[in-house]
Amino acid sequence: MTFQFESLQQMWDMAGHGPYVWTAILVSLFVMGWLLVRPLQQHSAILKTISQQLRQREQCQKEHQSANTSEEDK
Amino acid sequence: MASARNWNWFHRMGSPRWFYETTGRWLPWLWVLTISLVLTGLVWGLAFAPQDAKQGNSFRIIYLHVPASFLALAGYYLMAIAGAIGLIWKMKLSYMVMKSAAPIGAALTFIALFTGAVWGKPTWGTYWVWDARITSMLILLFLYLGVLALQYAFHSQEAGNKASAILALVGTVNIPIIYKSVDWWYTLHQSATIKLTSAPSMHPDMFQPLLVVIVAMYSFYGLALILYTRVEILQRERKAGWVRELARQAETQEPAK
Amino acid sequence: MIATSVGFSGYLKRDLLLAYRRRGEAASPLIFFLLVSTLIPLGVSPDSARLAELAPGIIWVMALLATLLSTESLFASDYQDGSLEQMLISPQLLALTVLGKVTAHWLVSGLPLTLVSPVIGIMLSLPGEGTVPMMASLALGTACLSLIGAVGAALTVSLRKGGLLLSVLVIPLYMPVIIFGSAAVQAAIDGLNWLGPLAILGAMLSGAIALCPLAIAGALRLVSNN
Amino acid sequence: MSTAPLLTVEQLSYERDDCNVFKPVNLAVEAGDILQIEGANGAGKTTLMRLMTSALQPTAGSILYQGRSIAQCRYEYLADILYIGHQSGVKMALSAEENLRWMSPASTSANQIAEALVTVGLGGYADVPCYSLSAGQHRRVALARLTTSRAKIWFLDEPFTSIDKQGVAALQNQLQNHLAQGGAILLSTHQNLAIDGLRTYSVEPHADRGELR
Repeated sequence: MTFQFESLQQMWDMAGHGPYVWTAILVSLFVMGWLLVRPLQQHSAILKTISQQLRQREQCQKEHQSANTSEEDK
Repeated sequence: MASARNWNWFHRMGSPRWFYETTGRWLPWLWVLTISLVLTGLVWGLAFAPQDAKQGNSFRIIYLHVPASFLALAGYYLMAIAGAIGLIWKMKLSYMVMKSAAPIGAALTFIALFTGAVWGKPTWGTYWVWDARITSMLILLFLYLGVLALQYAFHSQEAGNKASAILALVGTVNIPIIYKSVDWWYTLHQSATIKLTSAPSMHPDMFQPLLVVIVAMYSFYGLALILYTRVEILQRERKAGWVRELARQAETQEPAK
Repeated sequence: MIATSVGFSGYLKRDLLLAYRRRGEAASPLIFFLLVSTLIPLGVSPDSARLAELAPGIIWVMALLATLLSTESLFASDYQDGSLEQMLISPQLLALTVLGKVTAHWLVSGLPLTLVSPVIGIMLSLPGEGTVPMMASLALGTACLSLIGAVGAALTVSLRKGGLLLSVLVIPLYMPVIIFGSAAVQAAIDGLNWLGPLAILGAMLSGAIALCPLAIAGALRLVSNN
Repeated sequence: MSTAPLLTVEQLSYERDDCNVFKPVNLAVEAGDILQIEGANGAGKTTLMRLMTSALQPTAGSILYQGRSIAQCRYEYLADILYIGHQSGVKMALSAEENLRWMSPASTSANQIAEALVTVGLGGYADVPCYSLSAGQHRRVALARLTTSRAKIWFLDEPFTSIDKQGVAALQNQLQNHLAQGGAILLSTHQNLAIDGLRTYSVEPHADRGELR
């Protein structure tokens, strides 16, 4: 197994085919990376909204309770 | 009793929570495996495999084109089978897998088409020819888009799942017919100047890296599918206690960072 | 099992009667077919040699679009007025009932297209040898299109704007039909054997008759309820 | 056979998008029974009816017809029930007579159809296309099926909607006749019915539905 090019510059150029090969590779890798990053983003976004909802609800309940107790005080 | 035990695994597998927790343990390994395989395969293919006698360096696109086409087609069958399991056994997890497989499959089909077009330019002097395989791939993309569009057209998650499962199944019956007819149509109209069939035997030095990227693509597909399915699970089970607990934990961890 | 044949013929008769009462609506695919065929010479070229070359494909594409246009309404009004629900709980085999409806659809859309197609053939300078194969392939092919389209119509019946989505779902599945349909016409014009592609269309039709009603029935049961 | 009730519903529940629509339903209906299904708007009365007619598939629980699961005797059961829902299934382009013709059993004679139309007060309207009839008259066309049908169990979802006083009285009579002949009726309505032996069942929304989405 040998490195097929004399330099990295030549590998980038690929005897004139470089633009084609590298566009294909980079676009594909970009799409593949997007396929992995997107679910990760959504994953954390969902967890965040759930915890926000929970906090809001807890707060709501607390206010409700405190309102009840203050009424009892009267 | 015995039969109950035999079916236990099946029901456990149908539990979204079980899936979420088990795959959570696999994920780090799968990330490492995927990234190392993709890197190895691509570096090997791009830098160390010998260049093709006729096509020169442009043939190196094969190292993404072939695995992507492979998984694009296999992914459709996976999606249809998951849909069928959902319809027959009313297994929610199965629908989630089906729903996750659609965008991944569509993206891979796009990659296959795009790399094919870019490969075509230096090799045959044109980005697009109405070749049998290219045309079939384009139709496959349309089939994926149909499933995706149908899934999101319904307000009701359940109706969307069932509808796209049926559509995926109808598509599976049709795929061989479509492929055969496109093949026949192509031989009818084929002009002699362009022949896309590759050389029957490939040099081992070229073939070995191809094998590596195919395995890498399978691993990538598994990883992406698991990630998407986990998102689906959180979305569907957001009222369940364990998901709430998870959300609380994630919240307490975040400010610490 | 007398009840099953009642389901088929009952709905066939009812839908034909309905189409007759709404003749204007039922005729619009046919008018569409005629209108678009006048666009082609205006848009491409009135040169008869060029038209003749394109005619088989153009006629088939237009027939496909015309059938697609009428497919959307196949289950829509039944869904809205509640008769679809009655169909689901009638004591007959749903797949056969559905086949009755699709047959009626073909009789009011595919069959008139087939019968009118020689006129369009003349307008587009289709060579004379192509006429009979064109009618035969359209007769078989539009029946396939009706059956496949009905699957899409059943899947999208509960959606308010299902029309565009329907075409996205169904057109990829239409492709084998158009390939063999126009190939039969082209083969006849080139003096080749056109019965081969026609036989394949026939095989597709029998496959579609066997499988599509099941898919349609399943789709109506599962999807229309939500 | 005689021991099993005509229709039994056991622990029936239905999930829509992972949400239970109502608390599990248990009820039994004998020949000659009339059961009024009550519940607030949106409680799931229509859903329950459609489950019992097998238009919807339940998530859990079972529906038994004369002691057998309706999955086992599906066509027998479907031949013995009649369902008239919110949407009456009346085709606007067809006349009253044509509508009734295709909604009735195949062996119904032309005379029977004409009689049924007279019964619901549409005597002179047999040949009039339905689009020129009023909403109440559409309902009457659908209700004329009660005369031509040979079903044992009637499921009527809000049958009195847009019907005038005389029509309500006539319909009540018809219901009583059906009960006297050994039929059973399940109906949902907000009307107070003057029928002997009327039982009620109230559908209670499931706790799931109060949850935040």
